[in-house]
Amino acid sequence: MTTVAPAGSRVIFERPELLIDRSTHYCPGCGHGVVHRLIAEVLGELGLGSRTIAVAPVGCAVFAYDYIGVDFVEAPHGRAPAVATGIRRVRPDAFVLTYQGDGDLAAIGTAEIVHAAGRGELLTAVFVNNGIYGMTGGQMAPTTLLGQRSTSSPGGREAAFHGYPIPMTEMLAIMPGVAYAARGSVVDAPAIGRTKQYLRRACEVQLEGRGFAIVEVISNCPVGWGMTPTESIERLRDVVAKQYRPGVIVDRTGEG
Amino acid sequence: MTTVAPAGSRVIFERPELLIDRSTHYCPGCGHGVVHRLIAEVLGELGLGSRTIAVAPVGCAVFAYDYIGVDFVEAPHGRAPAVATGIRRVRPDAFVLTYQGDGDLAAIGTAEIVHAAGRGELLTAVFVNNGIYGMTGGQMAPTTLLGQRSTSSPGGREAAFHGYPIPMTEMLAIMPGVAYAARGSVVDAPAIGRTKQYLRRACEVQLEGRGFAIVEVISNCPVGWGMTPTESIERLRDVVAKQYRPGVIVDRTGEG
Amino acid sequence: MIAVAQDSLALPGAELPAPAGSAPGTWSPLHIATDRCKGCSLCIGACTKGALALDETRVNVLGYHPIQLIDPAACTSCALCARVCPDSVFTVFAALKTPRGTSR
Amino acid sequence: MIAVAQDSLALPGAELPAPAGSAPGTWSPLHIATDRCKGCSLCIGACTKGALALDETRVNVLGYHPIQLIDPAACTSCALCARVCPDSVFTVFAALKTPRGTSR
Amino acid sequence: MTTATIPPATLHHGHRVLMKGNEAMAEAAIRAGCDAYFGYPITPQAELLEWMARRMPEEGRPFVQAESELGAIDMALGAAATGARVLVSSSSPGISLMAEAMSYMAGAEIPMVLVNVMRGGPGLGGIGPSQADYFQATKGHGHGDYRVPVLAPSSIGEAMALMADAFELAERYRTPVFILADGTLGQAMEPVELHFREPARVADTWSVRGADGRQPRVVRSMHLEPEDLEQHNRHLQAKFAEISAREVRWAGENLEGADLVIVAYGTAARVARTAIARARAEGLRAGLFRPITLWPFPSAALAEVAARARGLLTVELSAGQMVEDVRLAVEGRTPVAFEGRTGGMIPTPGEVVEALHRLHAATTARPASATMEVRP
Amino acid sequence: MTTATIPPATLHHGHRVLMKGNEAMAEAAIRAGCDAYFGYPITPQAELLEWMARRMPEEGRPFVQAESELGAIDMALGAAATGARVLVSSSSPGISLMAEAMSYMAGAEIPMVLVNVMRGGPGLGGIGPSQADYFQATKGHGHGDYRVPVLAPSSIGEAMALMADAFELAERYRTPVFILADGTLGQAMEPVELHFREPARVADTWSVRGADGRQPRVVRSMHLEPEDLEQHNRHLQAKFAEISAREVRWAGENLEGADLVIVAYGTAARVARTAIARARAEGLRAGLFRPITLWPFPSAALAEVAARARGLLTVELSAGQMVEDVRLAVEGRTPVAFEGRTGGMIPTPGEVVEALHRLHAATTARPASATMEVRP
Amino acid sequence: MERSVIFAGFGGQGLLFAGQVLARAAMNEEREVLWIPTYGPEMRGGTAACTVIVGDEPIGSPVVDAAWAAVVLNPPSLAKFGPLVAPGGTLIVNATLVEAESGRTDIDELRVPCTRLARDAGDDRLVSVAALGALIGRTGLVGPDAVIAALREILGRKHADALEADLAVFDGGLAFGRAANATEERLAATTGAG
Amino acid sequence: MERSVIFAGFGGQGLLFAGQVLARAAMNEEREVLWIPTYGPEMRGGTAACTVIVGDEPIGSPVVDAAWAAVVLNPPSLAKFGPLVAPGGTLIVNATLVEAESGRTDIDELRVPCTRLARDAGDDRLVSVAALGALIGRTGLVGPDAVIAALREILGRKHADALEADLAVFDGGLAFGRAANATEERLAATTGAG
Ligand SMILES: Cc1ncc(C[n+]2csc(CCOP(=O)(O)OP(=O)(O)O)c2C)c(N)n1
Ligand SMILES: Cc1ncc(C[n+]2csc(CCOP(=O)(O)OP(=O)(O)O)c2C)c(N)n1
Ligand code: SF4
Ligand code: SF4
Ligand code: SF4
Ligand code: SF4
Ligand code: SF4
Ligand code: SF4
Ligand SMILES: [Mg+2]
Ligand SMILES: [Mg+2]
Repeated sequence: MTTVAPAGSRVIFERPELLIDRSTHYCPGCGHGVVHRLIAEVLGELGLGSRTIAVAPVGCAVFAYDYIGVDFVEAPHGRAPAVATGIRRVRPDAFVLTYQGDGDLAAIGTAEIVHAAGRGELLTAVFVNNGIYGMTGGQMAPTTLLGQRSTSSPGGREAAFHGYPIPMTEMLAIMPGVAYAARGSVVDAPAIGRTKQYLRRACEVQLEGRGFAIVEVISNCPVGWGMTPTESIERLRDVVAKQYRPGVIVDRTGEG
Repeated sequence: MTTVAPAGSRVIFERPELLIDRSTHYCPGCGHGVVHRLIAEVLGELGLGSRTIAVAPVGCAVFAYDYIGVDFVEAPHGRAPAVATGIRRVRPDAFVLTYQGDGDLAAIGTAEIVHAAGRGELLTAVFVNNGIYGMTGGQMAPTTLLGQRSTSSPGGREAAFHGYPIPMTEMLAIMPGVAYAARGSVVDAPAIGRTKQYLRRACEVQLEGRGFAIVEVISNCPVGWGMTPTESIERLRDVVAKQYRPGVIVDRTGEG
Repeated sequence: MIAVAQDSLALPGAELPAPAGSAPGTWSPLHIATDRCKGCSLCIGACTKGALALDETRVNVLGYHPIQLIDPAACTSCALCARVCPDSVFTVFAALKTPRGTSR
Repeated sequence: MIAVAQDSLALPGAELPAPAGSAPGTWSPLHIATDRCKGCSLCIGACTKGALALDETRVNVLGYHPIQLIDPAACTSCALCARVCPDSVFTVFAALKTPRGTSR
Repeated sequence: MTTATIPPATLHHGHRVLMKGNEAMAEAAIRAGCDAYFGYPITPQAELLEWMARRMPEEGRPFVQAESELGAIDMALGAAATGARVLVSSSSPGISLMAEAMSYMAGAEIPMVLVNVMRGGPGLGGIGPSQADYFQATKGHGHGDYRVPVLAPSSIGEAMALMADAFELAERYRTPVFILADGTLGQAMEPVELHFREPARVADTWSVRGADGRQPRVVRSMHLEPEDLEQHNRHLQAKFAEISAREVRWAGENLEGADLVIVAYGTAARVARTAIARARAEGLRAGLFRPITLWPFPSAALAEVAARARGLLTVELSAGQMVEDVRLAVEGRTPVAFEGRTGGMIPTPGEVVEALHRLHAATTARPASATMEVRP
Repeated sequence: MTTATIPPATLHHGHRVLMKGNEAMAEAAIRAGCDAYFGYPITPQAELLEWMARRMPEEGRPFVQAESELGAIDMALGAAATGARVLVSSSSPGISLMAEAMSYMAGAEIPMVLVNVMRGGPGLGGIGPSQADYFQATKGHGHGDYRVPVLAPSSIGEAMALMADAFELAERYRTPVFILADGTLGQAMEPVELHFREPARVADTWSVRGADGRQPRVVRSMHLEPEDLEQHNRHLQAKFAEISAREVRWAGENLEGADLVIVAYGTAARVARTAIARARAEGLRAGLFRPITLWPFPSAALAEVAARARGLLTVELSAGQMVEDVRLAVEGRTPVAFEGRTGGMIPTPGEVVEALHRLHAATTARPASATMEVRP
Repeated sequence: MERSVIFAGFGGQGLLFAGQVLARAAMNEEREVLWIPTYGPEMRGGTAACTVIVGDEPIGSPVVDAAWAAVVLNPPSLAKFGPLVAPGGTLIVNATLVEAESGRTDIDELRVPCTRLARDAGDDRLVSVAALGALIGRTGLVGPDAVIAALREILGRKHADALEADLAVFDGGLAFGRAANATEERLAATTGAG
Repeated sequence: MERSVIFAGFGGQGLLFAGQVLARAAMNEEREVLWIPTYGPEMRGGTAACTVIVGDEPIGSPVVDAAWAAVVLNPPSLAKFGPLVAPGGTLIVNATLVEAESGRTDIDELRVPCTRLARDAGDDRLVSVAALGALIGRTGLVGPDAVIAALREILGRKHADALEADLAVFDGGLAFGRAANATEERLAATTGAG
């Protein structure tokens, strides 16, 4: 997107080039938009746009390919890490990125993410955890918090009946193939800035050939949570971030 | 099996009643036989034979139902924890036990075991880790050690090509739904005795309603490893047990 | 009757029109792609200067009341709004506080 | 010609025959279900008394040389052999070391 | 979207209420004595799962949102192996994932009801209504020689009634049963007269609940000795033959003296009904043959109807699947034309009327040829 | 069991070697330029994976033993979406697990070759040879309206030759292709003349390898707007029609003047060949019609052959699946009988000869009826 | 005789709800009815629509060749569904958001200031209810009492507060539709299409 | 003319290997051949079997109604495959392990002390090779040189040490088979079955 800068005025912030200039289908206030922008920024800054092959999930972000201007493959629900493994193995020169929601990655796709991580597959995985199945209408996800209501846990999630929230990234982080794992959030501008740094590092880790890298981003789903965007951001800060604490979870890149 | 005791002689050891008196299809020296016997002993000692519903895997132990005298359901490959969840939910009075190999549990069945554990499903899971696909002819399993040869890693497992061995039980243990996780072995009589204690505790944990319990048993597969039974036991002791260390991995039963 | 807001038509490569929401003739540190705005208000919460508000008098092509810069003078070009906006609605230019350079 | 070993026919509830491998008339602390033995030798390794060996002169119904107690006198009824045997071949009785009771 | 306008407490037998298809099927299952539900969200089936999420706990019965469709169907396998009455639902891509377990359940003879609220494919496709999983449901879903009864409702009321029938068939024949509905049936609301029915429970002699004194039982599909597996297959085939002989269902409308017979099920049959009314107004003697069991397909009945007609028109929300069974039923004795839309599109009554006119022209103008041009 | 007696270095073009079917197919794929293999162990296919585990690294090409069949097929989807030539293999239960991804690949038009070394089902079944996944491969595997070419070799040599053809078809039509082999073909060893062939690579305009200056591409099967999805389905159907018109393959033996024609593929066709030799010796004028493409099924050719015959006998290692396509092809104009064994059993030549005698008697004694008694 | 109404507009405009109210009203009159949603490609946001078919026999086809009436609340909906109204049918247009006209001369096109009507009656989000009122006022497809009963049934239990606003907005729309009836010429055959 | 041989015995007795050696020998003679294993239900342990069919045209059916010859190395195999030998066919029985006889009078049944022959030649595990030798000595299905070449090809590269033992055992079996030929009366039509 070309902008006409007012005379004598420096651009502080602009839409990254790799973010296609088109309005998204996401609901007002949805965190996917922020994560998309961060990915576009990082890929642009690292000069990876021309050699990235990204894998889209099944979830609200299935349309990521309409917004991020790189080559994409659409994976079946949950299988993005397997699809990406196939790409990685036959295209050693490509930069391979997966994008998945929490239903996609932490439920149906559990085996695929665990084994891509276990193999230390050279992939950068972006995991947008909004604690809900957004696309299908707000059902409980594996990461839904205890007590949280959803269309499939209408009385709130109960451990004894629905099971416990699964700390997916911590679980993956114990595997030696995982070179880097971090958790960011979209709660406010500073957090978004840190999330961008995690994403950037997770991309570099792949470029350095160090192993599997994953960045979980805790995000909001105002519609699935039945809240206004502002309320959803408050909940993200006050409730969700207390359970899924942002930060670097493991960094094995110093070891090699 | 009735035995005729020599006059005046006490029985020190005999085949447990729940172990059906029939020769097994297992290869000479195979650890599955020992694990079967321990399960039969523990179920017998706890008086659970009449209300146990066990789930057989796909793997050499698919025939467990021919040897252990309790009700059984045969699960599709890897799905024993899902099958057991179904049983658990509709039969609250039943004692539910799963038996799986490492290909079954740690490869194709990853999602099912992670989520049964995540739900804290009241199940007792027996996980026989022999580091190989025994039934299908000795291919690499997720738990195969680095350097180990198999029919699908003929030059030995290499991390960069085949990925790292997955510490499945440690991974499961981080989930709050897991009340008890331990690793035993069949390497010698004392280890077998400890394994039996783990199995017994994992059964009690279910009876006490505390959550998901799993016992991994590192075991030998002489045929899959291309060794004599004796050599395979030596490798189990000298190599495998050094990587997959026996012991209690987590015990959350004190917490509640 | 309330008019439907019409501006940057989201054509790739199209030039941004004059910043919306600012009085004609005044310069604004923000370019706002009004018809991509979904009125979520997250930028309003992010702006520490209270410089933003929804324009309740208009509905854009997506059916939302779009954002507007109600107080251009207060804007410090901190870009907090832009960083939290899920729809990348904003382009932020350095504030012209000092005639010779940028404010930060 | 070498005979095919035939003994406890693995019928559920069948009574065990006289312990195999012991000289006729002598008492043995082990009952061995010979035709379930697969000759894996793990029990041999487990027996600290060296009391067990494969009977290379016979092949059982499964096609293996079965185990035999070669030194009944050395056997302490420790049951280590029984605990490691994957095929639950052994039944172990307390050793009759003292006429009045059991050894442990 | 859950309509959530109907409190279950108001769902009294005999009342007339406005219900969404997905929710109506769910409630019908509950009233049919469904002991457990396992599912995974997918459009356009999600409201069925959501209704169960709310109602099953109210009834004190298990509901589990599984980690995937594989998890759901395998939980169902386990629960049903203990003799419980189990429902699972999904939509096309999710149903594909259940192929292996369905083959297991058919092999192990485990009763269960599986609802497929079909959407447009192939692949991720779309979320509009479709009937393009006909082949899958009736023939080739899982591996091996097996068939399962497939019931195809054409209205929400019928979907509710067939739910009880499905459980009954499942248990009588120890088999999984498919209810094949399309997105329209799942998403639409219609007034339904509530006539709930709970099939009687029959004590079974095969399920596992703990041996408790009797011989231990095994619910299994493995028979490693080929002779045994063939024997088992013979038994299964005999059962399939019995179902084929006894459980065929279909409905006819305006068949008396009908020259042109539309063969259609589900939503396509509703379009056909409207089209037939119009066509008759325009002077065509058209009637409707509506299979209710897609397997066993009502071949004999159709052959009889076809023998009195000049031509058959198969209408489907697919590129042409059931039309193969129609052709097999008539074996060239009556011309068979096809009209279908795909990808979430539904043929309009006008299109079907046109197709009837074309068939009429073709079957009167020139000698009948067995297969008509197929479109699209 | 890997025979491991053949060092690949000795596999020279033109040589005659004794090879196991699974291994021969694997080596043929390598020589056909297979860029990557993804698989998961299962009997009776395991040696194919094992051969690849050894040979692909030797060739510097990727081999991945996936975490499951789902993993394997989805890795294949990813690799093939970048334009790589990809092989996957499995056996019946594993193939069932691939239904969803196959539908995705058909929808997204991704070329790939999938070998099914069929075993007895349903469910876990057994490990003996079978042809009971015919319906699955030719009709209803995944959801939605799609078909994939299905090649059925009948000898190890033919399996090797068809491997190159399969890649060629896959790439020419941008479609997954099935090679349908049964356990016998996978497990047997036969001498084969080595005639390797590597289909030429055609630059494609759709695969993703990084945009690098051009417009970014998406390989996808989703088309959420029903109009778009229908448009896409029309395109797919046109492609299927083209394949049906151009790619039909079959072989005939002793068809000249044949009264009784056996229709059989794969291992069943070999049994049929032996039976026909005996039957001819006993005075029956029997011939063999052997479909090589099961989809597209050689209906027109068969109809022509059938028109000159008194009766058809379909022989399968199943309870009767291809026989439906046979009946569809002849539409009642020639009687069709069936002879099959299931669960790992193979009909013996003697049984087939007897069936020929029965067919002979039935078609000479009484007026031809369209469908013969089916057994078992 | 089956009469079909398409409701279409932005996702947040309450279309599916208005359609449900109409369906329930029809059922309250002991008629047959079918309500069926169609999602736009975006699902989240974007254009949404539903069809309600009212008749005296069980409803046949869920798709219609042409609509007896359409209610369009945003510009894309006018473009998409305007042409689908049967000759002689009714088109209710949300004049607040839609400047364009269908350009058709063979239908009864009524421009309704939905937002204003809704705001005047207390809640400017209830545009669909205003439009529904106008439709009923204009066509008399179902009796207003049946609609009011439907609103009470649907909202009464849980959303008593919302109910009052909905009733008021419906009333405003109804009055607008009736007034238009009274003052404007009607095309001859407004009920002729299926 | 297709000639089929079934090899059957315990899993560890080397049957599949003996079958492969025969198949390769047939190929060395430029004949057509098919080797096909059949697993017993246990897969691990238990009874294993394979069939080798030798002919001059490409082999048709992989299953045979009756076997031209069978080599049975343990008692269950005798029970299962003894009856499958075609009238006039050959049955090689491992006399070391099998006490029973087939009871058939219409076939040529040769009892071979396989373990002793194998031990005498240096490795008592090579029972299958001994049996193969006896089969060839008795029937001449393929030339001994083709078998020896096959053994060299299969074992030569990697298992040179094993090769010597195998050759010796094969020789012993061959001699036993030939001796039986020379000294015993043969039934009239030993080659008449398919
Ligand atoms: C096999 C299969 N099962 C289910 C679905 C339906 N489905 C679409 S998206 C989705 C989950 C979306 O949740 P998540 O991954 O958390 O993404 P979000 O929309 O929340 O970003 C599901 C279950 C599907 N398309 N395919
Ligand atoms: C869906 C499916 N895939 C593959 C197989 C083949 N298979 C049978 S057992 C097995 C793995 C056995 O390994 P493991 O679980 O470690 O058990 P073990 O035999 O070593 O005890 C496999 C892959 C199958 N039966 N089903
Ligand atoms: S449903 Fe949730 S995740 Fe999906 S677009 Fe809307 S807010 Fe975002
Ligand atoms: S293959 Fe391995 S695991 Fe299987 S029975 Fe033999 S030794 Fe045991
Ligand atoms: S740039 Fe900063 S001050 Fe200006 S509007 Fe945005 S947030 Fe407010
Ligand atoms: S954050 Fe973006 S989309 Fe939301 S109101 Fe502000 S400008 Fe509009
Ligand atoms: S009981 Fe103990 S001493 Fe006796 S044989 Fe067994 S291991 Fe040896
Ligand atoms: S451990 Fe058991 S099976 Fe092995 S040799 Fe000893 S008795 Fe026999
Ligand atoms: Mg989510
Ligand atoms: Mg294993």
